[in-house]
Amino acid sequence: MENMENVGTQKIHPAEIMIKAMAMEIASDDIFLHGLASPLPALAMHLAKQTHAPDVVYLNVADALDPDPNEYKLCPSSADPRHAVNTIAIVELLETFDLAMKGKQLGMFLGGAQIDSRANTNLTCIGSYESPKVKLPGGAATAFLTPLVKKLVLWTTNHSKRVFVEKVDFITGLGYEEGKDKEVTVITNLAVFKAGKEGLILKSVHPGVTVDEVIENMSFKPYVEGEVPTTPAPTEDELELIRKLDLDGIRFSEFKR
Amino acid sequence: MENMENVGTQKIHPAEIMIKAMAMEIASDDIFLHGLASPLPALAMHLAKQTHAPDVVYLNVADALDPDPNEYKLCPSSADPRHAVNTIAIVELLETFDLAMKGKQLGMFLGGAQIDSRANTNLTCIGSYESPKVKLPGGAATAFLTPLVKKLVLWTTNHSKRVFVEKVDFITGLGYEEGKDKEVTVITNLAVFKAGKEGLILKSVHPGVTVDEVIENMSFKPYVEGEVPTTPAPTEDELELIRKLDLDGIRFSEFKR
Amino acid sequence: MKEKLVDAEKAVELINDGDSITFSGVSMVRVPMSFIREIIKAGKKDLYLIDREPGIDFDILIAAKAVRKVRFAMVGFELFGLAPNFRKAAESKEIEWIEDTCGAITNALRAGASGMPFVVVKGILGTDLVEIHEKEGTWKVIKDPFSGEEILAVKAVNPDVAVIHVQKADRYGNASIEGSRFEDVYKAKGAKKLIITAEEIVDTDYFRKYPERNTIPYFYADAVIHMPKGAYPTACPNYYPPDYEEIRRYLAMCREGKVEEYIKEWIGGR
Amino acid sequence: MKEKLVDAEKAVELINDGDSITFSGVSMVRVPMSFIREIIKAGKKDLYLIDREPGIDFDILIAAKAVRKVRFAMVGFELFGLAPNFRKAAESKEIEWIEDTCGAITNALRAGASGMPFVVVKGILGTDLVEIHEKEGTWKVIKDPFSGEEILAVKAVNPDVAVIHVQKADRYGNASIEGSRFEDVYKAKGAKKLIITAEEIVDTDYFRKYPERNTIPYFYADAVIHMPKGAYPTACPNYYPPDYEEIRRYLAMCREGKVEEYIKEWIGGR
Repeated sequence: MENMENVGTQKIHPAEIMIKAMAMEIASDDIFLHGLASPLPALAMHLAKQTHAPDVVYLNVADALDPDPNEYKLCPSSADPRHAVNTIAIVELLETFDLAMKGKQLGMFLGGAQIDSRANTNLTCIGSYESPKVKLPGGAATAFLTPLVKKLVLWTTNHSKRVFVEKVDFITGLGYEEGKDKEVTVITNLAVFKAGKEGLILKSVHPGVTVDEVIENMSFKPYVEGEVPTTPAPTEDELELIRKLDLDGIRFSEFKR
Repeated sequence: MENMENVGTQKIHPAEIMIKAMAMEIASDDIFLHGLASPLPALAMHLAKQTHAPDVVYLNVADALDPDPNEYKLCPSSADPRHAVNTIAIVELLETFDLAMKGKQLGMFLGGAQIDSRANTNLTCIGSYESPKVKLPGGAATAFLTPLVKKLVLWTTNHSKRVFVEKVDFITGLGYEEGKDKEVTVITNLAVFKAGKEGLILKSVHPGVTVDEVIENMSFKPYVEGEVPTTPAPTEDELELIRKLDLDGIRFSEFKR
Repeated sequence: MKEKLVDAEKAVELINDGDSITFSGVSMVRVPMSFIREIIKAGKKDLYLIDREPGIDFDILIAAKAVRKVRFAMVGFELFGLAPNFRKAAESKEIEWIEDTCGAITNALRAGASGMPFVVVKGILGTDLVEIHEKEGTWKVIKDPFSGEEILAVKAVNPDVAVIHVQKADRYGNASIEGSRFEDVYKAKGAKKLIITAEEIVDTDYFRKYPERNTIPYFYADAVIHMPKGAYPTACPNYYPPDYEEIRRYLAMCREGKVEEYIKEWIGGR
Repeated sequence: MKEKLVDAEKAVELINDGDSITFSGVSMVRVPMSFIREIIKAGKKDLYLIDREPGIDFDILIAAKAVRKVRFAMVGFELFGLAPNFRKAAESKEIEWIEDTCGAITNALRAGASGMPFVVVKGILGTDLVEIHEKEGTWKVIKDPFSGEEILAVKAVNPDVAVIHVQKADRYGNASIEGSRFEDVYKAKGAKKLIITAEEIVDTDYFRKYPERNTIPYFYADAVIHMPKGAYPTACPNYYPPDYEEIRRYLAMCREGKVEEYIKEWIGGR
């Protein structure tokens, strides 16, 4: 599953395809937040801000507004104080939540241990809540933010039948909600989807990945229409940016487990 | 009505008697707040803190915790930034209100344009709310704090039938509330009262003031039992403290109008 | 970050006739007086002013006939006396007014900043203000769903515009309030539009060096105006104290029936 | 101001078996680890731990059998994996647990700091957490008394004890959190008892010079303890980063079934 692409002389890792895909969800007028355990979103936010979305408001779980990309060093904990380097302001997570409650143009990256065809997510438990087979870490901000954000970007580095299930064991987070000003994107190590009335709509497959491979690794059928484009890979300059922010290669951690 | 007392070689003004009486309501375990237009309470809080109540938490409408008495200079506006001199912390008024809601040992000084026998106060309007004869400045924190504080100290520099009325035109603030952990004191330019089941209980008359004089200037009868003591005057040291904090004599302003 | 630095004439266009507005500061401290002068100059009308403990700002805007309604916990000049133009307009019903109490209006502004539709507040029950606000639709006595006890629900306040005077801001809207903050941070974050006036325009590096001093981050601001002495004659902590003599002069002229003359001079000159 | 500086053995007596406790920090940042060691040393039992996004603090206290119940929005070690002792105890029902969500638990703590009995929060409706908390009595779906819309009421959380690690404090309890504050200020102000642990004890003049840095004024504190490296192996901003190797070592020993050995060594040494 680890498809390495060549751009110029450099190999491209699926992590980097995902980072680019995440960055493309960010517009300059957005406010974006990333939480704990979020190396890919953190890099995507930096990438977007340094390329097509210079005015995006960058907020993170280290309570830092717009950390300095020239001094930033991606660390294993997303709350690491080094993620607040040269920040312009301390913005408590609660203040970001207040922005969500006020209906501001907030975007959020969230993971999902299980994701269903409506892009509902489960981060609470495998099995029942009362007697779980696996007690997962918990949904963090998922239950609160998923109904409030304008852009919800779900991601998983484990595109599989175990993650893409017919019905989540527990609804920790809400995905697609009809009639709501909320765009739901799902980005995996194989593909990019949008959530809609039809279910998960396959928007692109990563370089070297087939549509069949994407579908075979899901417990439900995504909606596929016509020719599915290839997810754009980062350019050489973009790769350089990503690598400078993450000299230790922490972006690959989620792929090693 | 301006009774000047001699202590040593210095004349004592009713303002100073009132400051001393106010200070005596403050205990070391209290948290005390003063609001706008409160020169006498401000001086009383300093006096208490420098004498019998060194640990009282001093909060004011300049959002300052424990301003430095050695640098303090009483100014016409109680929110003057000079009332925050060398403060230990900025404490927003809302934070003091939070302390009140949490049921902390908070004390507050409040004025009253009208005060009745239960120590209910009116700061809203003379006449009806809809068509007031006089629109008063408004109760400020009165409605919110009077039911919450543990010590309510009301003051007026105009002990008169106009202030002490049978029934206030508008209940801006609650005075005595049976069964509540709340001590209500009324300090005037003539006397000191406590509010109780019986109504206003005359506790002391200021030096040179007679009990008759106190009663004649009220529209209702206070409760008087036995010999009424004289309100203690500040000592020479206390006067010195007061004068150092208020070199411009702002404590007399309310008496001049 | 987007450029937000504009001149006052441009920023005042953000205000529409009929808007609800709140200003920074209390009484004679950090009130955005220079911007209020611009509001009067621009001939804004029918404003609904909302604040905890205002003074000259409310009074002079009322005198300038810019005001339809006021909401406040107290309006006055402390030891200098009542607010003459407010009082006259209220008693003669030239303006509408609703009296509030500090603990309710400040919590309503804080709730507004949090995006909460309402907030519950202790105290107040038993006073005559409850009936006034239940009629107005701003408060409601409800039952605590957990304890069953009666408590006051206060509807959040999100003014159309907040005008906040600060000591330091950058051209993008990062703003630092030094010393007493009152409810100004909540006002700024809860208002639909935010106008920052600042004693000094500093480089953004100032905030990178002292991020804790950034009390209102840039993304809240719609306009930043460089207004040295922008709170005068009220105080700006660390910059200047209130000019009590000027405030007394205003009051004296009001009492002599010369408030229009005062305003004319104030709008014209400096 | 009263002297509050005590040693850890004295301060830990403020905690009773069965108490609800919240700690400062999130994940691997500014968690009061040195004080947590004291809690384990003192053999405290049946604690009810409440936090937004805890990690090693919850996990090690659970391993040490000090815990009866936990409430959290997420417990884990981020990229290093699940919290092994929490997971085992939760799945085997050795402890009770209730999952929360960041926006509810942080607002519950903020409401606790404000003295409000409850607070209303948007979002959340439609998720399966609602039923869990309605059963627990911590949340309730109510009608907004003004708009009539459904909204979630969240009961305030006022823990029995908050233990907050800060960079600087004076002996009276004035405390300065530098950098990210998370919900620590609300935790401190809402808890029934407050224990401050500090990297440095500074003179009160520090706060007189920088009053804005006083994030938790003295009157909230019940005890102050000088604990340099008091957050280790988690980070303390401006002082030290997380020691990721030490945290991995903890996890490795847990996975090898040697957590008791780790705790023994930790309690004994330093």
